Amino acid sequence: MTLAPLRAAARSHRQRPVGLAPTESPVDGAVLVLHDVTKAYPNGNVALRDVDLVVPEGDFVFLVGPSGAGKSTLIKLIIRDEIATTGAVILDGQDLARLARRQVPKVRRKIGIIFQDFKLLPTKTVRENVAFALEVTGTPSREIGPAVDRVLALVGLTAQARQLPGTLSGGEQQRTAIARALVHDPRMIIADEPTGNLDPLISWEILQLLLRINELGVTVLMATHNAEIVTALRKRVVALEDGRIIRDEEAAAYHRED
Amino acid sequence: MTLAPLRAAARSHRQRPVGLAPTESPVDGAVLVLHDVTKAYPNGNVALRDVDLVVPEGDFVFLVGPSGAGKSTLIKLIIRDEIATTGAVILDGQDLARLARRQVPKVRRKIGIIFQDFKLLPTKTVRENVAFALEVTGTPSREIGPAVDRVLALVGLTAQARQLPGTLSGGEQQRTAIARALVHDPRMIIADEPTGNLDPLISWEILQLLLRINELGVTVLMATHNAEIVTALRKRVVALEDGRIIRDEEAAAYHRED
Amino acid sequence: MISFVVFSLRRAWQGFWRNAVMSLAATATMVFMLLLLSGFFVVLTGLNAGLEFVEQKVEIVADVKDGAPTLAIEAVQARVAAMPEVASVEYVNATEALRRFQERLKQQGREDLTTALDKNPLPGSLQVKLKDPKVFGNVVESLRADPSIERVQEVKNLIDRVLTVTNLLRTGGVLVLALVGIVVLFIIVNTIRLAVVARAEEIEIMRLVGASDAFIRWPFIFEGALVGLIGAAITLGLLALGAEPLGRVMTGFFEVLPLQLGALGRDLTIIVVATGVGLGVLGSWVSVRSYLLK
Amino acid sequence: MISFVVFSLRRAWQGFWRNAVMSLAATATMVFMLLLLSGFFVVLTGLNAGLEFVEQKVEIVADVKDGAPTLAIEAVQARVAAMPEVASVEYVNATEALRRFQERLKQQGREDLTTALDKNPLPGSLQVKLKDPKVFGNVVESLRADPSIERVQEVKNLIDRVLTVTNLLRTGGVLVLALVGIVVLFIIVNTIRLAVVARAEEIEIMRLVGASDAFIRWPFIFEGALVGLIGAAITLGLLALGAEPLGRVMTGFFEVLPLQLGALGRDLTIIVVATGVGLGVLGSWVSVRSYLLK
Ligand SMILES: Nc1ncnc2c1ncn2[C@@H]1O[C@H](COP(=O)(O)OP(=O)(O)OP(=O)(O)O)[C@@H](O)[C@H]1O
Ligand SMILES: Nc1ncnc2c1ncn2[C@@H]1O[C@H](COP(=O)(O)OP(=O)(O)OP(=O)(O)O)[C@@H](O)[C@H]1O
Ligand SMILES: [Mg+2]
Ligand SMILES: [Mg+2]
Repeated sequence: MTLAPLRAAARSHRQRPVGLAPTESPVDGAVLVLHDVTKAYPNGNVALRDVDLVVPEGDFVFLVGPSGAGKSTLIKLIIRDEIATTGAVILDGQDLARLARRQVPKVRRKIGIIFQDFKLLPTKTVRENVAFALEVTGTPSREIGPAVDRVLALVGLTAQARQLPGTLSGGEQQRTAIARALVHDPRMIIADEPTGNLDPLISWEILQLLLRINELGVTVLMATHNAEIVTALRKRVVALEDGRIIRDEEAAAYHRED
Repeated sequence: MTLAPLRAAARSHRQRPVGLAPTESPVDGAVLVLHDVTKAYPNGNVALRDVDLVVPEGDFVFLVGPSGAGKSTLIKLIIRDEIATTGAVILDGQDLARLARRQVPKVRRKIGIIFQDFKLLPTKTVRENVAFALEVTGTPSREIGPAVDRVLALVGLTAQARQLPGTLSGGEQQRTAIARALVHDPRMIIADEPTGNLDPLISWEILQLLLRINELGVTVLMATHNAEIVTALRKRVVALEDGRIIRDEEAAAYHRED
Repeated sequence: MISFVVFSLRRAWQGFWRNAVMSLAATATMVFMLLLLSGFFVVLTGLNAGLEFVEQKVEIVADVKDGAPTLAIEAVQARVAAMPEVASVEYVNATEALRRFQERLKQQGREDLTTALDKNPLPGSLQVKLKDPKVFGNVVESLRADPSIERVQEVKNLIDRVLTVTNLLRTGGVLVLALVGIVVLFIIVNTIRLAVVARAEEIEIMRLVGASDAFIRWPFIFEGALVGLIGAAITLGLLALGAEPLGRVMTGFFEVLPLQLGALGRDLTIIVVATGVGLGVLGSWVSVRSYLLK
Repeated sequence: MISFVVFSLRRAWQGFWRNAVMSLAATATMVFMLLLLSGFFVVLTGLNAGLEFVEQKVEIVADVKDGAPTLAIEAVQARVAAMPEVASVEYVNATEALRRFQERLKQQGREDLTTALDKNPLPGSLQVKLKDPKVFGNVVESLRADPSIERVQEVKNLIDRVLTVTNLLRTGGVLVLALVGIVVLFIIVNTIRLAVVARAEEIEIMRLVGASDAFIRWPFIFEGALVGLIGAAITLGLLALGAEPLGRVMTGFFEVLPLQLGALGRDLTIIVVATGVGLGVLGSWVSVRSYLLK
């Protein structure tokens, strides 16, 4: 793996004791760097505390932790749905906290987002749902058709392209959502419990797909409760608890193994 | 177990070949009887076909099956959110298909319903959310306080009674929902993937709670994808696939074991 | 039953204030609409009063022959007064006619030319008021046939013309009022629906825990009524504030009209409150209905 | 850029028809409101024209002394006409005055008493029209000081009174129009918000996939403009249908008013279209704004 040195660097960064002065240069080759991030919601809930995280290009990261640990909050910071109270969230070299509002859409196109509840438009076909992501970002229409076909082939939905989401299985709906997330060639896929609504078989199917996408060079960050999958895949695991990162290991399991 | 004979009767009923004339008398002691139920949605999707199911009083049933198998549809028929296209859905002796619309609320009070997404009112405290279920069904206000306290103690939320759902963990929110489902002493608890949003630890916690409630005599029917839990608990498992019941076994696992 | 009403009222009150922005928006719409309605109602009432006034002025004027004997005139008067279509008959003799003419000129601030006259050029006349300005019967013919009557002024055409206009104006007014009413209904329903949509989740939970339709519906209906009531109260307050200065200006010019402001005020209060509450209730009913039908 | 406009227009069109019920409701509200606005505008224009007509009628009348020499009268006339406040001065001699009086009587269908006169009781007079009925300068004083003038009619008070009323009515009219405008704005915004709320999911997805604000906003704005445009078209159609029969009835009674129906029609078209589209766009803007701010 050519990514190994980068990842080692990333890890050494992660193991830096909390509270040091902020590093001036973002870690080279990292798609995502969180530095000393704290997030307090307006009502006073502190969802994240002093979070440091470096995700190198091409990494596959499971984000685990009990309910309320702050996984979804972390993801919202990365997609700039929320803004960190303190600290820096640097995506592809840009600090999301200092980003002008009108720059946000451009940054969002660098990531693909997948949710537990698919978020498909029920009145559009699979094809239209995927094309929608390109249309609304101003892609010239002649480029849309080929891009959509390519990504539908990738997720294996070419045959279902003309069906409405309501006529699809949960797995097929999630694959549609993944196709939509992939269609403008993101550098990173962010998934918040993508298998939460799916049965074990289909969950595995979705994971296989995400792994294949990762092999194509796309970084994947996935929050999940699915212990079986996390433990079986032996990927990098970042565990949150009470808003803090309590564990960050390569080739790890869902639960701490000591 | 005093329920064994009933359950045996139920099973023999289930094994009756499909297509016989409907039994005139509902199975004695059964809270829920589905007889030859078919459900076709207006758009033509057939979600359930020839489903026969008897759930005796006090039973604990896992409803499993791949995505799109019809689990949620079955649950919607039982809570009379949808009406069976053909066949009878008999809850506590009443055929839901032949129920007048104005009788529906009364039948709903015999069951407690739990969903994956909790469905709590964010502006009400835990206590108010639970009390709400009694208020809107016309319970005299002097009875509401004691009933709510009793059920909050049962689910272990007495300390959090004055908190808003937003300040609770997912497990606590789901326990609030369970408290609400229990508060008017239902004969049966219906849960559609109650642990879908929860991490494994909290999922187990919720299952423990449902088992305890079941031991108090309340029938529980739970749709789930959580193979680990289903297999570990060795309860009755009803497996759906493509709208048909393909397996109905006591003390079974998530997957078929032959 | 009582506890149900108390519960519904309490929830209506909570509901109103929980989503205060939406409720106040609905109330403001209600106020605007009720003001509009009131304006139309006042104008229509004024118009109507004006029209009735005009209609009352319409009468048949029969000039009496110069030198006709008083007895003969009185006989005609009595005969016509007895006719079923006639409300009253007044005899205005020549002197009185001149005096009235002079007075009218003075009132209008015009040159009084009659002072230059050496003899009274006006004839005496019988002024006939009809019970219903539309029903003439054969009053005109009967007068014309009398030997002591010089001529009967051709008022029928004038009356017809006036009546056509007044009826047209009246019908138009009612039509406009009805149209405004429909608009108001439509808009209030939409506004309240907006408020109900915002609480769809709550309604869904109520249905799931087995609340009966009444428990779901009535809090919203009371809430709609509350919007209507508050809207009506504000509207009446604004009208009361505006009525005094406006009335002062108006009376100077329209005192000729027999408008009873007291009765108008009472009618208006009833109409505003009834419309406000009615629309609020109807709006809620329609809005909640779609949720209950599911 | 072009493809952006095409995309937005296409989506606006789809959006309008996808949620046809909501869109048609918004359009219907728009039509009602524009009709209301048009009605107010027409009434206000008519009122204004009427008021101007009344104001124009206001003039200063100076009775000339009996037997004043024509030369002296012409001198006064020229002097007054030269004053900056004065628009025109007309000399009406005694004969002409009587003729006009008789004509007026005849027009009003009243008894002509002047035939019974042996000599003309009316004086000649200078009729002064002011440029601005509010600005008298010292026209009245100047006339009064002239030896050939018998007396100047005290029209100042009357003028003041008329002007007070006309100004009041005008201000009131504009106020009502403004009020109706606000109501219309408020209601249209609410109606369109209802339509936008129904598409909240779509907006959320657009934001998540990285659509820029413009791509989210403009389809809705075009959709609002579409609602406004269709509403305006329907309104103008209804007005055109209604104008003919209504106009026929009206002209009979108001032909005295110098209303130019052509100009009114043009102004009305502009106002209806501009208001409709403006409100639609504004309504969409405001409704989408809250989603984009998140
Ligand atoms: N919008 C919000 N306002 C206030 N507090 C919030 C908000 N969203 C989340 N929180 C709080 O922040 C904490 C972290 O929540 P978050 O949703 O990130 O947890 P999570 O790890 O995703 O949990 P789950 O596994 O249940 O999805 C919780 O205590 C939660 O109550
Ligand atoms: N409202 C609806 N209209 C039309 N078809 C529907 C509707 N709801 C469900 N279906 C279809 O009915 C079938 C069964 O759906 P259902 O939601 O019951 O499955 P499920 O077993 O609950 O799946 P999951 O595990 O994904 O929740 C599916 O094919 C689905 O597409
Ligand atoms: Mg989460
Ligand atoms: Mg389901």
